[in-house]
Amino acid sequence: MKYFREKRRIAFAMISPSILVIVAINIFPILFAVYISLHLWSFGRGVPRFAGFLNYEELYYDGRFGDAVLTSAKFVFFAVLLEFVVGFALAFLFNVKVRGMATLRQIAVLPIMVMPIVAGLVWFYMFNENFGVINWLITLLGSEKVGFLTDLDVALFSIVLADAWQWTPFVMLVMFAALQSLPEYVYEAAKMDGLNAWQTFWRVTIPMLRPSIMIVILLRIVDSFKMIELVFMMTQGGPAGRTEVLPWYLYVTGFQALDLGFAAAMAVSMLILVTIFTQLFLSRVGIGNDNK
Amino acid sequence: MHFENKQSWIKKAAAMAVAGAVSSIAVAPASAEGVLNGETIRILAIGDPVFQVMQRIHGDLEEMAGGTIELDVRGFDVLRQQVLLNAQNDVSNYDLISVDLPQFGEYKGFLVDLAGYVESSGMDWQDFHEAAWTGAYHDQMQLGIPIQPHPEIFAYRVDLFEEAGLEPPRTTEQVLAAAKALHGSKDGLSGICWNGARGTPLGQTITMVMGSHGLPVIAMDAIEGGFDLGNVRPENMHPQMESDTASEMAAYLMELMKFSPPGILNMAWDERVRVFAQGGCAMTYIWSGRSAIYELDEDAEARGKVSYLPHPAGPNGLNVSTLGGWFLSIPDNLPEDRRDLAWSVTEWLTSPEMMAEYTKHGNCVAPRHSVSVDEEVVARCPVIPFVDAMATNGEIAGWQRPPVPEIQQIFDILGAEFHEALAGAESPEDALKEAQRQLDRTMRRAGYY
Amino acid sequence: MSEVRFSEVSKRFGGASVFERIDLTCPEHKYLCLLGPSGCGKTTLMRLAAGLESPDEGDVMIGGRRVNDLPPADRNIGMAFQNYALYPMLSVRENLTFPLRAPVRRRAWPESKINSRVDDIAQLLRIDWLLDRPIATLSGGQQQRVALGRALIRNPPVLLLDEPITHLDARLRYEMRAELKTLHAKLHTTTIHVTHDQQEALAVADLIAVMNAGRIEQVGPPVEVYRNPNTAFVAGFVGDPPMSVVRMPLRATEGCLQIDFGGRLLDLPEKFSQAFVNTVPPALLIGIRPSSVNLVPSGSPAPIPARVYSHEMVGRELQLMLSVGDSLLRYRSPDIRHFAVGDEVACDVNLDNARLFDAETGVAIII
Amino acid sequence: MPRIEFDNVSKRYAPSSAAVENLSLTIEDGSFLCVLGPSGCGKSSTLRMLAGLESITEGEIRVDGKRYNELKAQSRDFAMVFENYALYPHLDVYGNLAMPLAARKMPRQEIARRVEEIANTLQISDQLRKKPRQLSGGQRQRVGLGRAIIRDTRTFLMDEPLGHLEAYLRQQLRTEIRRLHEELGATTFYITHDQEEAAAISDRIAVMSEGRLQQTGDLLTLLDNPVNRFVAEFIGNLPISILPASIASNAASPELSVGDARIPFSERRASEIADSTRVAAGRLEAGVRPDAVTLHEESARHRLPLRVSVVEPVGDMAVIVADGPAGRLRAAVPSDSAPSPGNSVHAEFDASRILLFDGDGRNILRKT
Repeated sequence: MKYFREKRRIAFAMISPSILVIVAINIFPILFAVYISLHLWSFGRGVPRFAGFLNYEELYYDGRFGDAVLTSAKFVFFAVLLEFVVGFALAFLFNVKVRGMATLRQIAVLPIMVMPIVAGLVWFYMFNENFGVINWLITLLGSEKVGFLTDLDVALFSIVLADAWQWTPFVMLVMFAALQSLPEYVYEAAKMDGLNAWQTFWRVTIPMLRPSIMIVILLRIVDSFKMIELVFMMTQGGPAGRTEVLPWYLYVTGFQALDLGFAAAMAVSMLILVTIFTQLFLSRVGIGNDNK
Repeated sequence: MHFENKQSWIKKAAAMAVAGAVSSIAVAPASAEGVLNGETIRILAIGDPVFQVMQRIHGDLEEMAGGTIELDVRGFDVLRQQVLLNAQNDVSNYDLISVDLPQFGEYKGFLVDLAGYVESSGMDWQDFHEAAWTGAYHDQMQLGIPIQPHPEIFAYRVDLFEEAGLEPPRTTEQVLAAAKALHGSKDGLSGICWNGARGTPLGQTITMVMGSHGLPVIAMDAIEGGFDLGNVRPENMHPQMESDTASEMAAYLMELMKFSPPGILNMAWDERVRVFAQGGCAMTYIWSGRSAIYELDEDAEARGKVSYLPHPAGPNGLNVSTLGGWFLSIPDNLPEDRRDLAWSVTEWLTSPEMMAEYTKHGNCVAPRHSVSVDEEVVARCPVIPFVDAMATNGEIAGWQRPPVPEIQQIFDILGAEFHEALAGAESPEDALKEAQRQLDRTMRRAGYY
Repeated sequence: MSEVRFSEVSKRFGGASVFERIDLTCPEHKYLCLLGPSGCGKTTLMRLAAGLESPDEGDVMIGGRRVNDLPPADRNIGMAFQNYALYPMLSVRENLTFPLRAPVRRRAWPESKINSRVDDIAQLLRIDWLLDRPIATLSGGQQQRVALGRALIRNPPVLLLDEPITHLDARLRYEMRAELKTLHAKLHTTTIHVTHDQQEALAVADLIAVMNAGRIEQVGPPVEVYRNPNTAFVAGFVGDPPMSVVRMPLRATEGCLQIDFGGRLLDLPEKFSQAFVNTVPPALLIGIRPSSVNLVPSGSPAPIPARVYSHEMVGRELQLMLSVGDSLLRYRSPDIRHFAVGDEVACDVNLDNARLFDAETGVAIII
Repeated sequence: MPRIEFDNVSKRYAPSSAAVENLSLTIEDGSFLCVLGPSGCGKSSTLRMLAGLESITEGEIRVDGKRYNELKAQSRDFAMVFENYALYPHLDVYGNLAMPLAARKMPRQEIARRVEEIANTLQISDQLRKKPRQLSGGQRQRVGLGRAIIRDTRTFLMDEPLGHLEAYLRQQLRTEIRRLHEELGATTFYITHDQEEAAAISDRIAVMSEGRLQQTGDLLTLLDNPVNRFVAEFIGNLPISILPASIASNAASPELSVGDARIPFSERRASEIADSTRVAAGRLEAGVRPDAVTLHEESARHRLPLRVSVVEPVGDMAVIVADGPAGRLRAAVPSDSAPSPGNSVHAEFDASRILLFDGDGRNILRKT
C-alpha cells in the first residue's frame, strides 16, 4: 500500500507543475480580465480606478456592442453552416477510392496552412474593386462590379466566404478522418440487413459520425466566434459596421483606443456568451447520447 | 506615415523576424570610428518608410555608425503599447523611440527635453520645416527631432486637368467641379481618391478635411494663422462635431462619394495612391512621402504627370495641409550616461546626408530645406520641393489632429460613425450627432470635464 | 521460499467491489489454475500478485513476505500476458534479454551471463532456431513461447500466466499445455495460471481454484474438483461435459423425500435422507452426471418423459440435452442415431451418484 | 429453402495467388453446412463471395439454380452473423434488431412485435435499451443472431459467430444456433476454425485448406476416413498422433511396423495396401487417434514401448502424452487407470482404426 501511495504522491508531484501552469495560463488571465473589467483604466495612464459594474452598464446601453454581437452571431451561423455543408460533402467525395484522390486531398487542405492574416490579405485583393481578380472576371463577363467589401448587404458574406475558404478543408479533414475510422463491418452488416445507400447514410453513417460532427461544429463555432484577422485585413468592420464582429470591436476598444476596462468587460461578456452557448449546444444536442 | 498599410504589415512581420535574428547574432564591427564608437544603440521604431529603409540598409548603417544598431520595428498599435509600457519601467529598454506628431500630447510627460542638446551641439534647427520643428515643441520643451514628418497634401493629374481646361483646385468647390468634369470622362477614371475605409483611415480624413474647413475636431485655442497645439487644456477637449464647419465637412465628403472610384468605402492608405498611380482617379489626397509609389515606378501611368497642392480649402477655411509623421525622442527613464549617445545618434540619423540617403531607397520625405534643394533628391522625388514650398509658405500645420491622448479614439469613433453616413445606412446629421455623443462620453470618461 | 498467499484481500474499482476478503494460497512449487468465467475477478487477483494492482484490504504474501508495498519489479516474479506483450520491432533474442538489461540489473547480469542464459531458455522452449528473427515474423505459438521465455529468463521463483494459451488454435493449445506441464515438471516454479477454459485447467494444474462472481467456489486438485464439486456453480462449470444442475420440485411423503422428474417421482438416495431428518427443504439443486442418465424404450415401466432440446456430436459421441419438466439434462448416447429437436423420448435417471446443493447458497450437501 | 451451389469458384486478390481455387460445393436446401479450416484457408472469402461482399473471380454461384454472381448484397436476401458481431454501435439492442425491418419500411408496431418476440426467443428481453458496448460478448452475439433471424430470411450466413467467445459461452450458444436452425429450417452456411464446434453444430462439414476444398462429409466420415493427413490432423477432439511406419513385406503374415511395434494386419487390409501403388512412393506414416490406443504395463511384439511425459486428467478420461524413439503419442484412458509421468507403458493400437498416409500425405487406406 505504501508503494502505491508513494506512486500516487510522486504522480501528483509530477503533474503539479502542469496544474500550476494551467492555472497560470488559463485561470489567471480570466480572473485578471474580470478584475480589469471592474475598473476604469486607460492603458499607460495612471492606475486603474475602481468603477464597479460601470463598464458593464455602459456595455448594456452601447448599441455598437449589441450590433457587434448580432453581427458575430450572423457570421458564425453562416460561416459554420457553409463550412460544414461543403466540408462534409468534400469529405465524402474524397472518401471515394479513386487514383489521385490522395493528392487532390492534400491540395485541398492547403488553405489550412495559410496564416489567417495572409488569407485576409489574399481575399482583400481578390475582392478588391479596383485590382481584384474576381471583379475583373465579373466585368469580363459583362456584369457590373460587385462591392464585395463595400456593399452593405454583401460584405459580411464575403468574409464568410473567405473564412469558409480557409476552414472548410479543416472540416473536410476531420470528417474525412472520422469517415475513415468508421468500421467497415458495420457497412457489411448494413448491406446484409438490406439497407439501401440512402438508408445507410441516414441510419448508419450520420449517427456514427455524430460525435465527430458535434466536435467539429463546436470547434468551428468557438473558433469563428473569435475570428478577427479577416475583418482586420478586409474591412476593418465596414461598410457601416456591417462586418464589425465582437472581436474587432474589442480590438478597436482595447488596442487602439486603449480603453482597457471597457474592453475587458466586453471580453468577459464574450466569454460568458460563448460558454453559455457551448454549454447549451452540448446539453441540447450532446456529443454522445449514451447516458440517457 | 503612421497607420501602416496592410501590405507592409506582412513584409514587416517577416522583416522583424529577420532583423531580430540578425541583431541577436550581430557583433560590434571592428572599426569603431563612427558615431557609435563600438557601442550599441537600441531604437523602438514604427514600420513606416524611413525605418523600413533603415532595416534594408542595416548592414551599411552599422558600418557607417561603427557599432550595433538594434532596430525593433513595430506596428502602430503595438508600438504605442510598448512605448507606454516602457515608460513605466525604471530604466528604459530603448535609447530612442519613434513618436508620431499627434502623440506628443500623450507622451510629453516622459520624454527628455532636447533643447539643451540642440543648443550645445549647434544643430541647425532652422533648416527643418517650421511646422515639423514646432510640432514637437510642447510646454516650452523640444520633445523630438523630425525624421520623417510629411503632410497629407493634394495631388492631381496635370495632363488631365490641362486636357479638360481645368484650373488647379484650391477650394473644395473647385475639387468637386473638377471631379464632376473628370469622373467617367475616360474608361475607368474616377474623380478623386481618398481614405474612405472604416475606422482610422476615414477618421483621419474627417479630422483633416474638417481642418481645411477651418476648425479642429476639439475646441482648441485659436492663435494667429491656426490653433495652439502646444497647449491643450481640459476645457479644450469638447468635441465640435455639431458645428457648422462639421456639417460643411460632412456635405463635402458626401459629395465626394459621387466621384470616387468603386470600393472607396474600403479604400485606405496605399491603395488610394495605387489606384491614382494606375490612372484610376484624377486627384487624390496623399501623404507626400507616398508619392514614391508612382514617382519611382516606371510602369505607373501617373508618373511625372502629377502636380501638388496643399489641401483645398472649404468655404471658410484655409489652404493648410496636415502635418504628420515621425520624430525621434529620448525617453526620460533612459539613464543619464546613455543620453549623450542617444542624442549623437539622433543628430546623425536626422542629418541632411542621411535624409538624402533615405530618399535613395524610396522614402520621398525631406523635412529640411537644405535637402529639398538637392538636385539628386528632387530628381528622385519631385514632391519634395512642393512640400518645401508649402512649408515656407506656412501651408503646413499640425493642429488638425490635436495632440491629445484620446486622438486614436477620436479617429475610431469618427471613422466608424461617419462610415454609416457614407454607406447610406444613416443620415450625415445623425452620424455627426452620434459621433459627438460618443466623443463627449469618451472625454467625460477620461475625466476632462 | 515462493509460496504465494492472498490473505483477506479485497479489491474495489470505483465503488464496485471485485472481490471481498479472499483467502487463497498457492503452495511453493505448485501449479495453480485460477478458473472462472470472464468478469469473475481471476485476472485482478493475479494482477495483485504481480503488483500491477494494489489491494484495498488484506495482504499479498510471496515467500512469507508481505509484498503489498513492493513495486512489481522488486517482487521477483515472471509474468506472461494474454496478448504476449512482446516488442514487435525487436528480435526474439532482444525480447528475451530485455528484462535483463534494465539498468537496475546491470550488476546481476553481465553480458556473458546473459548470453548463456538466453541460450538455455531458448533451448528449453525450443525457440533457439528463432533467436534472430523479428517478433513480427513469428506464429502465435512461437510468440507465446517467446513470451514464456521472457517471463522465465530471470529464473523467477514465481511465474504468473494470464490466459497464456487461450488465443492459440486448438492444435497448438494441446501442444502448449503439454509443454507447460513438462516445463513445470522440470523447473518446479510456483505458477499461477489464469484461464476460463476448464479443460485447460484440468489438464495442466496441480491445484484448481474455481472463481465465480468474486468468490472462490472451490480449491483442490483437478480430479477432486471434477469429481466432487463443492458448489452448484463448479458442478455446472467443470467437466466434459459438466453435470446438469437442475432444480426439481420436492415431495415429502411419509418422512421420505422424493423428487419430481416431470411427473415421475424418484426417491432421494438413502445416504441423503439423514440430512433431512427433521426438515423438508423448500428446494434443492441436483447435480446429475450425464452418465447417470439413460434413454429407455418408450414401453419401459415408469419412464421419465423427456423431449430432445438439442443434439450434437462431441468427439465420437452424440450428446443430447433432454428437457424434463423445466430443466435440462445432459445425456451421452453410446450409439449414434438420428434425433431432431423436439423428439419425444423416455429416460431414466440414476441418483446414486448425484450431488445435492442448497438452492439458496449453492453449497453442496455432503454427508 | 434455397439450395446453394458453388460451381468451380475461384477468388484471386492478386493474379498470382488464389484465396479460393476451383471450389465446387453444394448446400442442400434446409441443411446446415459448416466450412472448417485454419485461418487463411479461404473459408471467409468463400462466405463473403456468397454474401455478395466480395466479387467472384471465376466460376458461378447459384441459388436455386439462379446465377448470383452479379446480384448486389442487398438483394440477395441472406442474413449474416459476424464474428465481431458487427452491431451498430450507435443503436441500442432494440435499434439493432429493428434495423433489417426498418430497412424494409415495416410498420412501427409490427417491428415492435417482432423485436419483442425475437428478444424473448434469445433471452435478451431485458437488454433492449442497452448499447452494444454495455453487453457481454455472449449477449452481443445473441443480438447478432436476433438481427439475422428477425426477418424471414431463408438463408443464414455465419462467419465464425462464436470465435470471440469464451469456451463455455461457445458451447451454450452453439446449442442455441443449432436449435434455431432446426426450428426455422433455413439453409445455413457456417464457417469456423474450431472442429469441435463444426462437429457439434452442422449436418455436414467441408474442410478447406490453402484455398482448396479437401473433403466434405459428416463427422464420422472425416474421423475414420479422411482423404489426407491434413484432414486427419485437423479433425478430432484430441489430436491424432502421427508416427513413422513401414510395411513389413513378410508374405506369411502381413505386418505394419510402427516404431518397434509389429502389428499384424488382417489379410483384407493387407491386400488393400498391396493393391495400392502408392506404397511404392516410399515413406509411410501411421495416424492413430487417442481413443484407438490402449496402454499396458506388459510389453508385447505388437505394442509400442513409451515413457509417459504428461498426464492430463480431463474428467473421466485422462490424456496421456507419451514419448518414444518413434515420436510422441497421445492416448485417452480412463482417469482411474491412468499411469503417472515417468512410467513406462506399452501402447497397443486398434489395428482397424490405424490410418496410413503416403509421402504426399494421402490416406492410402481410404474407402471410397
